[in-house]
Amino acid sequence: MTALLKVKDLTVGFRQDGAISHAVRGVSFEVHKGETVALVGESGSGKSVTALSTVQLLDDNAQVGGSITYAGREMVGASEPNLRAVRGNDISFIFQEPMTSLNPLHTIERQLTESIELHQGLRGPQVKTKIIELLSQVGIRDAESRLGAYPHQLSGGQRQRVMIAMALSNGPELLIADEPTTALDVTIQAQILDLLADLKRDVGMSMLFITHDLTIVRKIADRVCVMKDGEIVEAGPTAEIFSNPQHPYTQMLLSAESAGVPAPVPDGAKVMIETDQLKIWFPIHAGLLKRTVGYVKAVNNATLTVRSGETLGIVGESGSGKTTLALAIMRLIGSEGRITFEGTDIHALSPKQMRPLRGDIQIVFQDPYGSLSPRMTVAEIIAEGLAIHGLAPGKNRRDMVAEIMGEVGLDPALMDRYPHEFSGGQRQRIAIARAMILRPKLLVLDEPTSALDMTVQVQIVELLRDLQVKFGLAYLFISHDLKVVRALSHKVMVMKEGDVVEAGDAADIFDAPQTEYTKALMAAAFEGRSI
Amino acid sequence: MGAYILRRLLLVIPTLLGIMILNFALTQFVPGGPIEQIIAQMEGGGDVFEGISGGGSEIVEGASDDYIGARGLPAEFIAELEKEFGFDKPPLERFLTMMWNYIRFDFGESYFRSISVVDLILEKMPVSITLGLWSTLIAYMISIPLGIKKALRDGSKFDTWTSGAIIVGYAIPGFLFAILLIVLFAGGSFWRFFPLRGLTSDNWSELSMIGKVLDYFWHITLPVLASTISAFATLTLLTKNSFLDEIKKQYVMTAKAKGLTENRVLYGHVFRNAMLIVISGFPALFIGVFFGGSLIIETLFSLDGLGRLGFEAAVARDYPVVFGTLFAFSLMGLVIGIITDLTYVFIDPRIDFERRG
Amino acid sequence: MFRLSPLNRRRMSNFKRNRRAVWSFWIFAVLFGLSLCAEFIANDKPILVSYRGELRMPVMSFYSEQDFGGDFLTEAGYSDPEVKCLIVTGGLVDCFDTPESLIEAVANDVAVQVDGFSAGWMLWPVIPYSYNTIVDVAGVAPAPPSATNWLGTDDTKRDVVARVIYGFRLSIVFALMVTTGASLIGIVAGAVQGYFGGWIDLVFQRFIEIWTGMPSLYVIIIVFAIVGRSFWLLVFLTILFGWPSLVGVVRAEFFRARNLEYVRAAKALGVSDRVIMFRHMLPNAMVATVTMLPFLITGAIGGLASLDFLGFGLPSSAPSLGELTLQAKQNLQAPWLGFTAFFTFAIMLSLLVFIFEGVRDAFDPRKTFS
Amino acid sequence: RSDGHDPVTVSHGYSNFDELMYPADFPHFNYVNPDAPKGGEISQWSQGTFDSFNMSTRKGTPAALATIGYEAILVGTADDPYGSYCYLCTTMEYPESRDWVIFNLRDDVTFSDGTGMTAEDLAFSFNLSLEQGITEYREVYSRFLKSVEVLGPYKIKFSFTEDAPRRDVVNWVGGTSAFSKAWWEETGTRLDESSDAPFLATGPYLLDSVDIGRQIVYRKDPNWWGVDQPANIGRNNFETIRVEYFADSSAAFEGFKSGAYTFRVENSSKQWATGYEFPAVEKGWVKVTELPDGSIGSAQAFVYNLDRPQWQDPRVREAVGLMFNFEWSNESLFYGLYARVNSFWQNSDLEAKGTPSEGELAILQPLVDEGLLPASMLTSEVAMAPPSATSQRPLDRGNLRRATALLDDAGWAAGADGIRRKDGQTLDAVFLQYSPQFDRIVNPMIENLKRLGVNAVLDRVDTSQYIERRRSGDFDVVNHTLTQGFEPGQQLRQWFGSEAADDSSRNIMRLRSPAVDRMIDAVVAAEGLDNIQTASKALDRVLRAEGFWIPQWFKDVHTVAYYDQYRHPDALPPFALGELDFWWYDADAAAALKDAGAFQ
Ligand SMILES: Nc1ncnc2c1ncn2[C@@H]1O[C@H](COP(=O)(O)OP(=O)(O)OP(=O)(O)O)[C@@H](O)[C@H]1O
Ligand SMILES: Nc1ncnc2c1ncn2[C@@H]1O[C@H](COP(=O)(O)OP(=O)(O)OP(=O)(O)O)[C@@H](O)[C@H]1O
Ligand SMILES: [Mg+2]
Ligand SMILES: [Mg+2]
Repeated sequence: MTALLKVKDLTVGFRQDGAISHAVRGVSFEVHKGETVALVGESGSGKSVTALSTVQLLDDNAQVGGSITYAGREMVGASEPNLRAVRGNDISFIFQEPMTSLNPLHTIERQLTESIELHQGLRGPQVKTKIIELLSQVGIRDAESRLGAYPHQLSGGQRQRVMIAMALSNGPELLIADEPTTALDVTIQAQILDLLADLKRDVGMSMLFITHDLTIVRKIADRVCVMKDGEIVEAGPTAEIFSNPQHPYTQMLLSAESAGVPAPVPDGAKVMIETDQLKIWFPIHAGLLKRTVGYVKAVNNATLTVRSGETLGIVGESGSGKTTLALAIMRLIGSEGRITFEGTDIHALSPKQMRPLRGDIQIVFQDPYGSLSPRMTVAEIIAEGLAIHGLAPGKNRRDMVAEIMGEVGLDPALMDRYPHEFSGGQRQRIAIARAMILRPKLLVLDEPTSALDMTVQVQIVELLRDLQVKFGLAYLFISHDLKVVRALSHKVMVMKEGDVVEAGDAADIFDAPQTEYTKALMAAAFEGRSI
Repeated sequence: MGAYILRRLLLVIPTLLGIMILNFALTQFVPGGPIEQIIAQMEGGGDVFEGISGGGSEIVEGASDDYIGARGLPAEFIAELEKEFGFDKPPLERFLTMMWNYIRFDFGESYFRSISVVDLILEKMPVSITLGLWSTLIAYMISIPLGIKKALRDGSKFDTWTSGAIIVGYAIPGFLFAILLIVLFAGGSFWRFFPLRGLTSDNWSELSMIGKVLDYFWHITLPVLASTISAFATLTLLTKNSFLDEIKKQYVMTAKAKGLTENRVLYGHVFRNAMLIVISGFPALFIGVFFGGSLIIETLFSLDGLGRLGFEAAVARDYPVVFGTLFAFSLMGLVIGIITDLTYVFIDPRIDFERRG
Repeated sequence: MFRLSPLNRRRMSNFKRNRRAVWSFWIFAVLFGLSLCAEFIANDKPILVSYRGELRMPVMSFYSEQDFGGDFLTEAGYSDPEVKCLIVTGGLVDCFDTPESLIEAVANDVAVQVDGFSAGWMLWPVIPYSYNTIVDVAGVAPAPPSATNWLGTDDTKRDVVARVIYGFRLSIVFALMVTTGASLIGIVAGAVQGYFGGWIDLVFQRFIEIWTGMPSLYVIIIVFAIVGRSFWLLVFLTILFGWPSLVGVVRAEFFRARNLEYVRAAKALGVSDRVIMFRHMLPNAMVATVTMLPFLITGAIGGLASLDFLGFGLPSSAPSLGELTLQAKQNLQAPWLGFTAFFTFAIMLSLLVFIFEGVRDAFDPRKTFS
Repeated sequence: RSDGHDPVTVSHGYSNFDELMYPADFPHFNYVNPDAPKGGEISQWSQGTFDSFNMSTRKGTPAALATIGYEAILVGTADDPYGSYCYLCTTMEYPESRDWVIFNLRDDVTFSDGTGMTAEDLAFSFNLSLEQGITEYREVYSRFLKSVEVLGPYKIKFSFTEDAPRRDVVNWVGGTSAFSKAWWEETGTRLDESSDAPFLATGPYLLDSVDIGRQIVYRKDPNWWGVDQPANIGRNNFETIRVEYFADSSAAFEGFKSGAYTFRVENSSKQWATGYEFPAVEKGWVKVTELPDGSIGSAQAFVYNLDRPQWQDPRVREAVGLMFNFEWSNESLFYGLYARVNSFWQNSDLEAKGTPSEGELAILQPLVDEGLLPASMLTSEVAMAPPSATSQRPLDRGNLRRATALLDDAGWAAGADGIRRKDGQTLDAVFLQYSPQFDRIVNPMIENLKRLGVNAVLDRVDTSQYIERRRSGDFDVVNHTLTQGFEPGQQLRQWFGSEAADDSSRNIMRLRSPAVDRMIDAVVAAEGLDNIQTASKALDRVLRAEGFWIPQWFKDVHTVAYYDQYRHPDALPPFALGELDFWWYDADAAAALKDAGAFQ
């Protein structure tokens, strides 16, 4: 076996205010043909940076040292045309943040067509057939009708799948997948992993797979490299690492797991939020005049109640309307139906009347990157809410920011950086910090842990539980990670294609699912675990 | 969206009416009118281009003294003129008549020439189209790629010296540059490579097809050059800065990761994202091509275009021309405004015009 | 002391790292600062005069010729040899006959043995002409550069350097005010329209359409005819007609940006509309504005120039750069006029473009310097 | 008067005074070269554009030389301002009262389409301009004309009303262009609409080609009826006359440099002094020369608005006038090309000089006796524009001192800020202008005025506004050209008469002087050239003493430049440059120039 990708003594530093901060220090590993190497490790440890440097896609302010060879060709310092020849065709990429990685102004058909035409020379109807096939493979239902959709009209998981389809469209030799399944529900995740396994088997595709989900690692990786603080602390065959971890960090990582159940809801807790027959339909426009020709029925008749100190977990298929529901409850998109917060009907409130309530209702967006103003520093972003809601007048805001950053596991020294200077997981924690610093009464969390490694995830879950007990917070917790849902939720709601298919106490749903869909979901989640 | 377009189209009417009312009302207060202009002309003055065309004498020819019974301006004469121009009627009536005529697309006749306003505009169009078309074309053809290149090489030597060049181009007052061109390349002191005036040669009608084309380009080289020179700066820098903001975004990385060529990435992906403003300016630009005018360049190269017409009409108080052109151009402008807004949506499908906030 | 937030410190240091921008800024500041005290640099009145041992500042206050022992109750013409002589001799009557020789005598320390003699002196600005001083040197106007007139004289025989200094001040003050005024209004209007959309946009856009349909030339003529010509009026009118130019682009940018996720996030945070517009969106929608600003500034100067050109601007005695350009065109035989105008414009514009490039970079979160 | 006992004169020409200069059988005009060769082309430039060939309507911009093909019954000469001669006629008859005039027309005059011209055509032409001519003229003329009668195919009679000024009537009807009745009726052309070609006429040149807005070429009519007429000998020598249009004067000058046109009358002093050093001049291809001009110098001046209180005191006017330093302006701004204007008849026999002559005294005396004029008028020298002692400095201290004395005298005292005031009112002088040309002239004067303590400003506005303000009297000082003609008469009332002061485009200064009115009566009443000249001189003297103007400058030469292929008679007549008329083409010189590559 020859090494397809060979990384040797890779160092990456970012120039910042004259100084250089090192993100990757002396990383070496190899990916052989037909092999899957998993890169796991702490959030912010340099996984994404390592991956991006293989085909030189880092910002201009990055300084790359060491050597990266692909099929014998040196990549560090290679010319654009040479890199171009490799990119897309030989090496395909799935970026960590699918939300921002798609061109917002091109339809998904166009984005997919482009790759296919570029590398396969197919034209016209052939391409379309191929695209539809690809999209179905990654589990997008009714693919043909979604071709004309723009990225912003897709759910997070759908966008991620488009990214995957795009990466796979040309049958790459090496697939670099940076957390490709974070936004996918377990069934689709399984489908994707099967697809990848097929490709590996049939065409001998190699993979560099970055993930936090150790279940997946165990399932598909041949070898594992564990990263921490920009270095590989341990590497070896998957089975070996899992059975006999050497490095303390690896040991910690493997043992970390969100477990347990939330503290019970105190008796007589107030109802924080209540919805009644909430309905959100997105009109579909067509033609030059953009006439409405139909609706995407994102949420149908969702009725829910959350009391203070209680967590409602929302799970369900990707694209089933979870995010949409959350946004509607936040009154950020239009909806039909009733929403009451602490007894007041907020559905009828004007945006201005809503504003004072916002301090009490907070949200962590599914796409943390997009939700951070690009030209504000993290400190400003986190502290902004304090000023608006007149909170903590006496205290020094920067201290408060530092404190909350510490709580979510971020280095407070980084608070004057811009959002793009962080890793995916770090950004997610910034978003959490922004919401938590206000100590809201109701917190909507849309996939808040998808980009976090196990250790951090555990830390965050602990934090959420603590705060809930301390301040009686109500959570609306959306996630595909059923383990986390279980660890946090009192009640669970299962959604599918906009409908609430099942709702009830967490224990009931997890242990005795009623509907077919829920059963399948549980099966996929917990079977996968038992692999 | 359909409802929005309809609403916009319907709003064109009150807007246009508003523009006309405002203008009409204002002209009631302008000191001096067409009659004064006629008097000035009779006294041998009244050349509205005097300040621009230059070269005048310090000797002013007075009105001739020797026509018999020189009566100055009899009141009857002025009364007759007032009647001819309709100034004997109350303003409201005049306005209503005018609007009624406009609705039927009757824009009236110039006070100072026996030619309808429409014909007058048509007469000036070739010059305006020539200057507008070629200079915008050249400006866009050069500025956009240049701006993109500068964005890619931000801070490099290339960036610096091209900035210098376009700034110098912008800083040269257009008419000084035009004169320089005339003196150097069309005058009698240095070279005589190019003609001094006009769009075509005297013998144009006798030329072959190719000859005609060549002759045309030969004539327009200098004026187009002079009117383009300052146009690069804003557009180039706008392109550069817009691209700088965009090329580091994540989706650009995706595009690159696909293995697209640099140009495909830049023009296929970044362009549309970065250049909302520039692209949505295209419809207006397209019309601007037909109705652009540059008073001074036209004057220098003895071209008779809309720039001169507009200025002359305003200064000479040729109100039919003033209002006629205003009406036509406003109408066009309003329609273009709608089209521009629609292109926003076309470029960025996320955009809508609903109430938010 | 004035404390910058860390973000602004970062922006500041980013700006400082663009050495060209910093240099440009300082050069511009110095030039502008100097031009603000133009009266002390170029003036036909001395800065300080010692007359019979008494110190006087003609730059600041009015003195008649009689105050120096001369004939007239009207303002002393300090560059007249007679007046010069009166000052250096302490008001000798002989000055009306042989001023030059007396001045020379005093200059050479030849004691003048006449009653009432009292030596005096004058401290002149570097350039002993104001913008409207008719130069007292024989020859035809426009006169070429010389030792007395470094850039020659214009066609009215006024010193070009003096006019450029005053003209620079006038133009820059005009342009800065107009640009600040117009772009503030324009940006706010565009932002409000683009952010809120709906009927606010619909109505306001119609208003702008009607507004821009207004014949500015006529309005200027009318207003000038009623209240008379003045600089401030022109500033006011130019702002009045200038602000819509930025509205379109800002509006478009806001229409786009209001759909972005971070705006939604800010709303979820309860940020007020005003703060969302100006703290979150504007920095991201500022490309066009920042790019256009140097050109808006020079454009304002150019606008002033063309009004002067057409005779609807400032009075022709006012030192405007536009008037200089016009003269350059009218006097092709005097190339120094054209060169001066061109270099003034080019330098000014380059400085502004470079400064604003620095500003842009300072606001660019991804801009890094090696 | 017209009681039939009037002696009727039959003559070959007409003059209000004395003998005609040329006898009936003159061979040719004295100033022409009878042997001038024919042929060749002369070309000139014109500014702006044109879109019409009809001069008689305010619609459209008429083309240059649009009337070059028109002829009238009488023809004037360039060496005699008074006489005009039968041209389309053989003789003319008129009574001493000038109540009517009969022209006996030639029978060999043809229009350029070959048809003959008759009295009917002339009557038609005349009525045409009465019906459709410019309003301003029509109004007046219709009051003067009693009838036009066609007495025979070649005999026409014009009769005049009582009102008609006798001195003017003959030249007026004799000057009407001859048009073809048949042609007008056939084509339905109108005189008050613009026209895209000249009207059918009898003259030497026809429109050859036209490129609207750019170029016009006139070509000699090969069948012109008048080639051999004595009045035409040595004239109309060019085969073609071309006019090139340029919108911009700099471009036009470049055009001349490169030979796009060949004859240029320069009217800018600056261009004249600095522009003519280009290659074609250096190579000797272009001849640059000043030729004498004997016309009456243009009496250009700043005039005061006498209705304004501050100008009612002549001392104030004089003081302000002293602040215009002509010598400096001429030297520094005009390259010394101009001379100072002093008289309304500058440079002519009608200009007053020195102390009054006997004749003038006779006219002035009664007015002095009546107290309308000061007695000093009879003895003092005629008022001259005050000179400045220095052309080096813009301000003459001597004049400043005089002006200061005058203003102090008049009660305008300088305040603590150096500005002069009277009754709390500052001494204002608003110079109203529309031409940017004058900025450089007025601004130095304003600086001088400020030294005098006058609150002077230059207010330049656009033309319409200028006229409006001038008509409504909203100004202090404006520019005005008051040049008078060789035959002063009725029109003086428009220029200087009190009755015209309220609304006239001539009496802009709003002069209301009984003395002047009386003097005008004297000029109008004067008979015979000598008397008229004497009366005019006396009037000139009185007008200049009124001091309502600050005289400016005039030019007493023609400044011309031309490609060295044109020749002119050695002695030019005083009243015309005549480049299109009696200059001619030197074919050999032209060929040499062409060979040398002078034209493109
Ligand atoms: N443009 C940048 N400028 C400065 N620092 C950066 C930049 N991009 C990344 N970093 C830093 O480099 C480190 C590594 O980031 P990287 O994105 O590789 O982390 P990661 O291992 O992918 O983490 P995650 O699992 O959270 O995605 C982080 O500490 C991050 O803050
Ligand atoms: N603006 C929009 N216009 C049209 N359709 C939309 C829009 N936003 C979302 N949708 C559609 O609504 C459905 C629900 O989307 P939503 O984002 O709520 O899914 P989700 O449950 O959050 O999925 P995921 O787990 O993948 O994030 C999807 O089919 C999506 O394509
Ligand atoms: Mg990462
Ligand atoms: Mg979602």
